[in-house]
Amino acid sequence: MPTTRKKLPRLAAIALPLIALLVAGCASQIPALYPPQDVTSQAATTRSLYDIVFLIGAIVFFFVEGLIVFAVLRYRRKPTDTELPPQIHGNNRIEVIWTVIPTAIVLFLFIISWQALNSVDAVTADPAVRVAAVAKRFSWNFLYLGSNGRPLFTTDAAGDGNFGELVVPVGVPIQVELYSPDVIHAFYVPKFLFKRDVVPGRTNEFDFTVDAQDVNQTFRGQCAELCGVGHAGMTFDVKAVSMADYQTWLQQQISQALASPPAAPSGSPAGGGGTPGGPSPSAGGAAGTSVQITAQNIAFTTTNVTAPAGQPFQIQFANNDPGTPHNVEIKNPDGSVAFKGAIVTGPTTTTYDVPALPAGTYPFQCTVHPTMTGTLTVK
Amino acid sequence: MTSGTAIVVSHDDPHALEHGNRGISNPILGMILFICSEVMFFAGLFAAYFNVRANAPVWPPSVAEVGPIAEKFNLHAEPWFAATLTVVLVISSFTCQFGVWAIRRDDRKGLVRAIGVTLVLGIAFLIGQAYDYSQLGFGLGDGTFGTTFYTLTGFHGAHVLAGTIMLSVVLYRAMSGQFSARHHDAVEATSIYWHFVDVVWVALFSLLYVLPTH
Amino acid sequence: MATTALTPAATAYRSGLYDWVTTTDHKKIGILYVINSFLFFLIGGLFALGVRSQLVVPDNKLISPELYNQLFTMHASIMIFLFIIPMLAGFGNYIVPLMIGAPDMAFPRINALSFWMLPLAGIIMLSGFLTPGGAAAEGWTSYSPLAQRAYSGMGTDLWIVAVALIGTSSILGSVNFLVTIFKMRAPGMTMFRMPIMVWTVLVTSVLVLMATPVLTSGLIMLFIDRNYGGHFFDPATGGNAILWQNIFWFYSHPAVYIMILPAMGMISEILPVFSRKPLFGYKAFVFATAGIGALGFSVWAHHMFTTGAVYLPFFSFMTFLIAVPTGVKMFNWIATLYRGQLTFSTPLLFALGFLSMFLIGGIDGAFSAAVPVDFALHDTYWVVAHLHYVLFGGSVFGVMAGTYYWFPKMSGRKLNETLGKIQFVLMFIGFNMTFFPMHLLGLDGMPRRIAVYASTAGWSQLNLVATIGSIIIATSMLPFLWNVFITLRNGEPAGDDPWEGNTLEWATTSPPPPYNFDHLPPIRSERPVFDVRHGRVADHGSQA
Amino acid sequence: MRLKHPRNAIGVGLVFVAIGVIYYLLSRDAGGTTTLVLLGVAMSIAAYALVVGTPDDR
Repeated sequence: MPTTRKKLPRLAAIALPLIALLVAGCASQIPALYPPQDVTSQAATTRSLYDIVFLIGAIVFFFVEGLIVFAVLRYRRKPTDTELPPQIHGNNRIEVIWTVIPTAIVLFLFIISWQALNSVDAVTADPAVRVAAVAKRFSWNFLYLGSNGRPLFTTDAAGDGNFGELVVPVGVPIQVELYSPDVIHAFYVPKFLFKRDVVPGRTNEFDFTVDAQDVNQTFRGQCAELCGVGHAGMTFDVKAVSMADYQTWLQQQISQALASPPAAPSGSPAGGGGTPGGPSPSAGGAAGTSVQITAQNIAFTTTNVTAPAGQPFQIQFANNDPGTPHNVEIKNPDGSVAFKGAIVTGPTTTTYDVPALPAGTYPFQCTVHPTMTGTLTVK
Repeated sequence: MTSGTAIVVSHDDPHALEHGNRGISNPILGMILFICSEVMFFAGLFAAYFNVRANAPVWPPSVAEVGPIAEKFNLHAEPWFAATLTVVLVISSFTCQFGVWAIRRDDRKGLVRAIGVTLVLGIAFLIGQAYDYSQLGFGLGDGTFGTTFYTLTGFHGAHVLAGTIMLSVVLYRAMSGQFSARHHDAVEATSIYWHFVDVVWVALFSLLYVLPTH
Repeated sequence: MATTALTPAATAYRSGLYDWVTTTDHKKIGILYVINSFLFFLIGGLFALGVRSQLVVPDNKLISPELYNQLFTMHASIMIFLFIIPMLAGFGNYIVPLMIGAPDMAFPRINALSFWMLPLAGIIMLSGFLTPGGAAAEGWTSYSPLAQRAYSGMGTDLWIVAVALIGTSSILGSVNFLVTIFKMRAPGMTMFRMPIMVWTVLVTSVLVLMATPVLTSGLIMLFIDRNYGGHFFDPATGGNAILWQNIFWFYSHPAVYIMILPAMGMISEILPVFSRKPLFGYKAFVFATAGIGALGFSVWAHHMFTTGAVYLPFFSFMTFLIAVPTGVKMFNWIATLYRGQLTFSTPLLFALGFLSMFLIGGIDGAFSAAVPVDFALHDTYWVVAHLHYVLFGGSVFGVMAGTYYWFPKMSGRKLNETLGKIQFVLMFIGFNMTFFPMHLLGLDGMPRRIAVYASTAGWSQLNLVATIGSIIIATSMLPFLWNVFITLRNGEPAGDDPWEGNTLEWATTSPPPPYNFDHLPPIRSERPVFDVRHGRVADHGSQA
Repeated sequence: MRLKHPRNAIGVGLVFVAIGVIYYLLSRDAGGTTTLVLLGVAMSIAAYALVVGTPDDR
């Protein structure tokens, strides 16, 4: 048999720049064929899965690409090749082998990725910090939730899209709930090796725990689902601090929020948007009654309202959040919907005609933002 | 031109001359395959219906969710008109098939009669559906119920309309004597399409008027 | 001109424009498909250059975000709906009746209708640029609610109409292919003697037939939502934003196989011819093709892992499984090369490019099937790299291989080999320069579809490399176009069978006469022309 | 050919119906199940028609 030709084939010559590129990628600061160093415990799981997938992928790549290059180098047609090569139509044994081995590999990959998924996707019942992230075109707003699930304060109190940072303590589980009032966005922090879509009409949640060694770092986050012209600018930062620093920051934020309440206190007529056609100062008791509810900064300013039992009444609903849809959805004690007001985009006011309700206590919420809750007492 | 035509003839169906089993003729096979794609078209619409239905806490949506219009959604209360339409369409499927059987016997008069009756029943269905729409009292924009109801029944109605047009063509050709026991692919294909439209309606009727609400 | 039919060497295509517009000849329609698709390939390519020139440096202000979103949306829509899918349908149109020894497609006039819907749809889609809001700008996936009236203009309506029209064209085409393949095979051409190209077109047609109408229904729902106050995808009134994604991907994942299977079929014709060996494991290949098609229907939600609204393990499992039939094909191709006698003509070079690049795209797929890894990679440039390694490294290289392989049959003249090899080298280098760095960018966290990125993000060098690569790809089209031009003017006459082919299209003249064959060789295997050339009579069409 | 028996053609669709049932049991997704099951129906019809409608291979 003739020996392999020494001439460098074209394919190999073309592959060289590629390899050079890879080497350059590893050598300098520009990104490499590997995800960034993980900074959360979930990301560590994902990264060790990536290690295995990458290893298997690399072995398959070099093996199969090697076979191709070998065949190309070895089996060129030579001038002496006048006779046909052996006409091999197949070989059942080898075909079974190259069906079974890949099957085993992908089953293995499926099982380990399922295991990793179960730990990456797990949400704890008692996270140390709960944050509602509201993504709207084209900014983020983070609402820190109290133990009762109601917002303590928002990082975008001014409502101008200038939201500051998502500040989180290291070493403890943090739970993020995702809300969108408009289109689909995605919460993506590359160093978390994680993203989750922010889908209007749907509450997604996930947990992450920042590694203690990554304290006092800031991680870049960005919207990853096309949401319109401002998509590229929809960035945010996650800042990891120690628990002590976090508590200090938290208390500071809460006292700030208390010092400048976002709207008029409970019970009084709504400010801001106002109620044209004459406000009704009373919040219950009188005949032909109407109830005031105001939404501002993704929260109800009025969380406890009263209405008469057994007779229809009206809700004067003021939505003071520009460009943000809200409504009032009253739930029966069993969780079913007793009344669902039309969703209106602020700033605006609207009147809901609520059918007669039997006496009792009814939770209400905003359909778009389930973190906005309150209680309606019917008596 | 003549020589070209000669090639057409010899190539057109070389198998027919040599073999007895020709299977299903090309136009009918094509129609069946097209109907398979139509099944998937309605599969998309039905999937959307089941999806919004499964997501709704109450179906049809309650007064609490969409306001007083919800009271109009109770199609189960008055299914009789739609049931009559269903009967009309099912009968038309039978008359259509009688037409096919007639032309297979080379009964051209029978074909014209049966297709004529089918066409009248099809048009009656369309008029009935238009009348039903005018009486329902809710529109396409009235919540997911209105949207899915009108999209499903509307696209079915569009298919009935297409079917009546095909039936009209078949009727015209039948009256001109273009069909025979050997040569009536268009009748067979139209009939299959008409049966499909009928089956879709029966599924729709069951879905909208019979399937229990929640 | 019909009288020329009996003299096969006559120049059947030197006929007037009117003849091309009114033709129902599958070969002319096939060529129209191919030309039309190449035109849209050039338009889509220009849009891609626009995208790359915006990303060449950080914080670039060359193209506004509004226009940028339109450019990448139209790039993808045109490349998918008006280039790859019709291009493969065009090759199928030309080649399939020839390969099975049929005189034409089953429904020649419907065939012409299918084609002429495409340029119309293309004009409708592109006319979006003339509307006040510009063309569709939601990405080719057109996710709702972004694609709703509140966030997008009339360009989206035009996009919906155009895609629905293309879908209808595809459905009619697939019915035509299926009836042709099942009913019009020449005597002796049994199912398991059909060339693999015919099998892949068959499976593709089934995918088109079953999946495309689902997209049509989704497009109609979107249109109703936008224009008639519907609530299908509107979460505020009981609709479901995720519903659109389910419907869209129920079509669009099978569509990925619609875009690659016929290219695999082309490769499976070219590799045996240029290694002078039969395709290794013909039946395994057929079953692998059918298996990919079947599995393709139950993996749609692997594009939706991060929505939080799908059952992840089911789709992860099914997606991993697709690697098995794909791997079988890859090994079959390599085993076909093994112990062969390879002639490195341009079609084989592009076919080898397909093998080596599609391999990368396929391995990338395993990363995405592993759900937690997909959480990191989804919607980043890594996905852009993956899909281009499949659709460019796979489909486009396959299409180029097929173009060089069948051009002699279509035109009667052989494309210049030197220019062909120059094109291959340029395209191969440019392709890898453009798309390989995108893996790295995606891993580093660069989301797709962003119009600008910060200079501090560390993505500048790789984006520069990618843009240079895209210019090299564009350059590689120049030798090709020049090659076609000079070859059509005075290229080397090809003869009936320039490559020593295996399948029936090489048994007739180049170009073939109307109705294709004066007589057919006996068909006793999947390589009837090979059998005649080498005096083989025994049935070796099936293994084992 | 044994493979081309019309009964087997129906089986082509049953594969998708089976996938649909498994999918429903795992995910409880009504919409996806609908498309998968109807895909099975359409596949069965198409496969049956193609097998019955094709002249026997020669």
